[in-house]
Amino acid sequence: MIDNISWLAIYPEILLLVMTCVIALADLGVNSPRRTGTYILTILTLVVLAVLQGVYASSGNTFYGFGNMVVSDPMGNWLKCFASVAMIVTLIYGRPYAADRDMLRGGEFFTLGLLSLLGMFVMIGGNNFLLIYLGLELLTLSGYALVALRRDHTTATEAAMKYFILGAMASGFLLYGLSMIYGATGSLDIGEVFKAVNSGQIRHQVLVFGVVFVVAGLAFKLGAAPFHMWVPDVYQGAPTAITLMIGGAPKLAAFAIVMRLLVDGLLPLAIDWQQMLGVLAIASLLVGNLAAIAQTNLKRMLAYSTISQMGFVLLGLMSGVVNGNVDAATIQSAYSSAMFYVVTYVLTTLAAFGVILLLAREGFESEEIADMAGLNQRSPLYAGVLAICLFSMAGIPPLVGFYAKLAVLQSLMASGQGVYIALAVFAVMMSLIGAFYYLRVVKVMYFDAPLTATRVSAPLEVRVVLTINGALVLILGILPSGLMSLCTDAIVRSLAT
Amino acid sequence: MIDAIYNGGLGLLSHTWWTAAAWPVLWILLKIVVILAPLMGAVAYLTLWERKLLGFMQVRLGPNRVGPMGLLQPIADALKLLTKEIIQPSASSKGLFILGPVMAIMPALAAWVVVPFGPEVALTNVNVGILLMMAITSIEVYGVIIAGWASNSKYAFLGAMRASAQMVSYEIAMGFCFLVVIMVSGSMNLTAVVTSQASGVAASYGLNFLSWNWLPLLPIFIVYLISGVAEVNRHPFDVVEGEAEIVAGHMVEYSGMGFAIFFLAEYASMWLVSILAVLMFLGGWLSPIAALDFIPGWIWLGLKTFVVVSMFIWIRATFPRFRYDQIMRLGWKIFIPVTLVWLVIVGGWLLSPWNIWK
Amino acid sequence: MNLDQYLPVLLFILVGAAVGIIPLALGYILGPNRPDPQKNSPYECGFEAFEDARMKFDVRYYLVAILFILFDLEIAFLIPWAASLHDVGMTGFVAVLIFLAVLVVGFAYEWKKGALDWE
Amino acid sequence: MILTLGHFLSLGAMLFALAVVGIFLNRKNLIVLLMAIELMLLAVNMNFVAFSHYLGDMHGQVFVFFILTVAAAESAIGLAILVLLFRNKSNIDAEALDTLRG
Amino acid sequence: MGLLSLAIWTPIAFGALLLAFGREEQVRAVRWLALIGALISFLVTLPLYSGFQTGTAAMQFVEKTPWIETFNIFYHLGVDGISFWFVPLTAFITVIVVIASWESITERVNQYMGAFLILSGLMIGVFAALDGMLFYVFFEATLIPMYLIIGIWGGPRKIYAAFKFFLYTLLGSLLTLIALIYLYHQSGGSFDIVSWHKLPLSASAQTLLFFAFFAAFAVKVPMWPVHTWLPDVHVEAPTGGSAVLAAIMLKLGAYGFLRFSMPIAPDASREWAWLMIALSLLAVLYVGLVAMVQKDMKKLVAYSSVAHMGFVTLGFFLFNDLGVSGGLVQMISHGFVSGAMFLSIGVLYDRMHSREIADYGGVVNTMPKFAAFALLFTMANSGLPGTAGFVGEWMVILGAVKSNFWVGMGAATALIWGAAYSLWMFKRVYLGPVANDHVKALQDIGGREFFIMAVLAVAVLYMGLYPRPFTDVMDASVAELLKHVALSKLN
Repeated sequence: MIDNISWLAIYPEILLLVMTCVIALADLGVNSPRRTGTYILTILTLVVLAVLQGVYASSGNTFYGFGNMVVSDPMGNWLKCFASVAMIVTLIYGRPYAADRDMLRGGEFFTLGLLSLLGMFVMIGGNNFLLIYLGLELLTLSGYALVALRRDHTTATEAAMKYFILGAMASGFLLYGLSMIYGATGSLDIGEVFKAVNSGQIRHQVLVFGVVFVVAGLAFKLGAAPFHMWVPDVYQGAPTAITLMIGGAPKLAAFAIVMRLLVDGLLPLAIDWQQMLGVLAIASLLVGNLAAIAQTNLKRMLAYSTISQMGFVLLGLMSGVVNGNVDAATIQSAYSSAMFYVVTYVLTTLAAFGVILLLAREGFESEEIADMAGLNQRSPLYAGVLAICLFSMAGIPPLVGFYAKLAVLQSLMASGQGVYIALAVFAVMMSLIGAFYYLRVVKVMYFDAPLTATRVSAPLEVRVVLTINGALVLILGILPSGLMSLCTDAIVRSLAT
Repeated sequence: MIDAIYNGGLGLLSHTWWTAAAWPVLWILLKIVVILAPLMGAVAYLTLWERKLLGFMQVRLGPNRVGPMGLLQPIADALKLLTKEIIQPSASSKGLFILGPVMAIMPALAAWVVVPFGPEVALTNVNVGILLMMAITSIEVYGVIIAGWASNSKYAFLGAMRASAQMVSYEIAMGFCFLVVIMVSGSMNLTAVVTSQASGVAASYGLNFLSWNWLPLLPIFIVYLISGVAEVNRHPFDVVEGEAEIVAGHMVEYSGMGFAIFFLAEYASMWLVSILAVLMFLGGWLSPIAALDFIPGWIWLGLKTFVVVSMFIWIRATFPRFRYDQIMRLGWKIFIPVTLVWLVIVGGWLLSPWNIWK
Repeated sequence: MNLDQYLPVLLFILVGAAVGIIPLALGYILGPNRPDPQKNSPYECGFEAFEDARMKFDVRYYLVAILFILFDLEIAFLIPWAASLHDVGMTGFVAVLIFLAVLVVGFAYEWKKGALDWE
Repeated sequence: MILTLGHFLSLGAMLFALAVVGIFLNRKNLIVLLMAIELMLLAVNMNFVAFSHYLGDMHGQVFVFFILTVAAAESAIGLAILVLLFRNKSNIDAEALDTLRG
Repeated sequence: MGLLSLAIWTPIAFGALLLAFGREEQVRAVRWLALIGALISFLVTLPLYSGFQTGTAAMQFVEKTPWIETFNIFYHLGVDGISFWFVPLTAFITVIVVIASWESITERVNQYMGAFLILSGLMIGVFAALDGMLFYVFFEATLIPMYLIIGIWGGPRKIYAAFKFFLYTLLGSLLTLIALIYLYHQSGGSFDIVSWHKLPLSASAQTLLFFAFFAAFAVKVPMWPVHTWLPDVHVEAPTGGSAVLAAIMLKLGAYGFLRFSMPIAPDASREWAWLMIALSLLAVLYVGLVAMVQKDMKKLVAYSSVAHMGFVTLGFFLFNDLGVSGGLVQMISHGFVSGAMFLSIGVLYDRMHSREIADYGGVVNTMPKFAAFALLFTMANSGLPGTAGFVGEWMVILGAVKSNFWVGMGAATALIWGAAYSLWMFKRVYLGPVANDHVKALQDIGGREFFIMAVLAVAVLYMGLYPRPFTDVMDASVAELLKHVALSKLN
């Protein structure tokens, strides 16, 4: 029989699965178009999950279950905790928007959201290619369906189609790479793969061949250039609430699988995948920042900005190993910086999209940059929140985005390598370009005259959460220490085992 | 003796390098012919038997003009169809139009490759027999859908859509039935499925037929039979080719030999479904009571299959046609839940102390 | 790899196809071939076919197809389990119960959503 | 001729390459795209099965099982999206996906 | 909580409160609250002066608590003679700005006042920070409120100006960030500025660091040729924004040279001093010429700011006592004088809504009280003895002569330029007959404006006549700095 520790490792997943089923069935009995019952049940579930994961994470224990198939370590648990919180926030922001657009009918908004969260959990907790793949697919399949949730909406379905094609292709790439690694190492277990690779007896070419595909697949999922084609279209085309759902929390999971596959599994090959990550990072920074300038659609601009932000994450990930020397301190600082970056990125993205969602009224999407005109006159609070987010994304202190960039640059510089320093300078120059287009939005919000005098109204919980979210970007900017050491601690503990 | 022939043939032809490879192939082809020839005969005469039996049930004579008691009727039909023009509608897709009937008959025949006609008497006795059977028979849907699409006619298209939807729906129920049978026999090998029915409490008293799967798995057996009827689009599930509604369904544009092949495929499938029912639920070649063991197995098999096939015809004569929504409802809302529940019950039964299949 | 057992399968498939093709070919040879536009037009009830027959069709057919894929796969999953139920014992049974439970949830969901209704 | 691992891997690689080419070069029909995606997964399956067989390790085949399932679910969703797209645009050309640009 | 923390966070807290305050209806309350906040913020800086010990170069009022453990970053505050004066100066200018904007700002008053208070706290933070990252955070954070101030309440080309301001300064400071991280790694994981001073660095590293810092601080100062943003921004910014920008923000850059470039990269500083001196002289001379031909008053004063800041950097890179203290005194006095200049222009602008010199003439006839103050400030701006402007410039020129006669000559000519453009502007705007009906209709300054002008005038005169208190505070630190810079860090 299965031992208790195995069950312990996946209690949250079990809970989530059971509750998803319960909510899916319970929703059948709900008739209200706003789905209040489903909504409350979903939020409750997520809150319990977040707390549960928080408890798991703060215990700091790492344990493996089901024959090393799943792992429950602090990094994973924190990421799951954050993902749950991000999902809560997403649902809170998204519900009024979805309700106005009749997207709540059927309750799939919630059930698919929960399923995608389950996918993230599995991805984050998977210690086996199979599990990671299944989690990934659960997440992306829910994502495809979510994007197409507005069935009568041409752009949404088109975005869904593009997302589907490129997403499926990414899975194909990833799988092909995994199959090569499996063939070379003879195992699907990440720990075994690591041992096999580390033994140095594996044909290098086969492994590198596999790694190329794995990295390409991961780059697709992260949305790094030149595999970014889906990001702008999907961000723009999908209903904003859904954009948030696929642009927020899943980034955490994507980070987790990058960690699991590349670091936990293929660290001895770092010298190979580093270069690829480097190229991806440079391309992402270039493409993301330069293309963002030309955008008039706020969602699309944020999509390109996401690409450039992912470039930074990749920089953090690639800086862990210098010249193939595995040094514990460097690794920790590099990966914790990347984790910090991702977490804060999600936090900021949530708030930014939260404001967009809030402004979108029935029949009006408020996704053009021009729609933000004079927001400060209409609602100083939301203008402030969005401005904080944009400044944070631009990396201006004292906002949390700055520390994320600082951490990444710091770990790049730590190597002392000329190339890395040059990369750091490049990244910094790119973030200057980035600042330009973020500022443009701030300009529109603060300097331009409003096009409409409509007061911005929103349900209480949205206002409260949005304010807290925006404040967090600032507060974590002033006091980033806690989150930073949390990330470091999580990475240290997770890598130690 | 057979081995001797085989080796003789091998010796006879093994002069050049390729004959060593060719002879086994030839040998297999020979065996295939040995299976196919009687099968085609059975198919041909099933049409006659159907008409005769229907006639009997409706208190009339049925065909009795061609040959003694109409026994040459199938041959006459074949010759007639052979000399009819094959009309190819101008709007149709040429290649697919021909592919349709081929895709229909090919799986109906190829599935016989794993059917055992007695212990150790099967063309190939693979371990995944049932799975292979499912795989090959699933291809039949292609024949239907290709025919419907290629015809480029609304009736054909609609008929094909209906037929394929119906077939896939019932395939699920059938799949569950297969599953339960696999569970109780612990194997996907059809020979093993049959032999697993030879033992049991009742069999030890000589009442073999009570040990066959049909009794303990009665609901599954019934579901299988009905699904089988639906699967081959027979009455009362023949709404897909319901003459009153959509003429001949996907076959509406076919004439002559094209039509004949669809017909052949349908009857071959009937035989196949029947023999599978016999193999899985009615003890295959086993004799019903120990006292009758002296009769050869293949006779029993043939007899049982004949009874089941006749039952198909009987059903046709008895029941009115279902409405399409009723058909789908039966498949999805009744059969699937029933089989699911039975799957769980049988699973529990197998793990319980009262397991009778040990 | 040992594929000897499957050679007959391949051959039988070929022969099966041949059984379809040869009579068709014979039919083309033996039967008359006198096409005319009326005869070759698609069958309609007494009037000319005025539009392409490959029209939009009811989405429910499509739904059935998707449901079939999913259920069939789930059967494919259960087959190995069924064949080895004796070996996997209670643990396997419970695992499959969980699996089926999720499936049943999905089934109930689509049932209630009306995906299985035809009228 | 004896089939070695290399043969299977080459076949897998060829299928994969065909699929990728199919995805990138196909400008006409989205259904072909979906098929190319399926082909891609099948190529991967080929790899897994071959490796699994030559390594004498069952896990690869289990993986294939799951990939098949996921591929089915994926194509189900893909087709569903396709139907929606068709209903909205009355067109399933890959080239017609041009509302979102920039 | 230490005094410095209080000085930093009091205005920020008041600023945040103002932002939360709400909408246009409560304008009066908002103004008073802002004034109270600014006053309290200024008052809390006064104990600093009484508690400051002259004669030591050590950091005083030090506060040090861990801030970001992961990177060994501390909340480390402290002032020495170099940075001390800027703390009260900033708070003082903020009070002035709040009063000056009392009526001229009518929309989104709470945001305007809040932005200034927050800006004030952040700038004090820059001067008080002893941790490299803390410094950077404050340094960069000032961009946000300033950007908004220019963009929201600025003139017709405010958007262009705001972007130019933001991106120019961001560009420079991002390179500095790299330099800071580099130093962090070189020092074995520390952001402590004081310990960086003692860090041995190779010549090439020093050169790179020097230019990285140069990128940030030269833009901020601004030095020629990266000064072009300043006139644009000044012209477009609201009066208060211009005043704060000229009075305090420019000093951030100059301060950075003293705090970072010179002590951390002394060898490079000495090696590249010629460049700095050359650029400073260019600023003083060339920009002075440019200022002369300006038609816009604000632009003229902006260019004059560039020229004055040229004196500051010139003084610093002379590496002698007079030069450095002169530069520092010049910074402080420029804080008063340029602030006053911009406020004077603001007074006129509020009435005429024009800054064109040509639109004025004979203002003295209609606004005698105001013209008197304006004359004083103009004289201070041109560095006439007895005013604040004279002291610093004179010290720098003396220092320059001491190190190189021709440099001193060049600097001295600048005094003439300064007098020329300042006084010429005064003549064109204030003197002569009343130019047109608009000028004729001008009202003289009211009590509030008079108060501001008076306070500033007192400060300008006090500093011009009795600069001892200012120099006393600096002496020890400047001496220590010079001693430090004189030592090579190589080997």
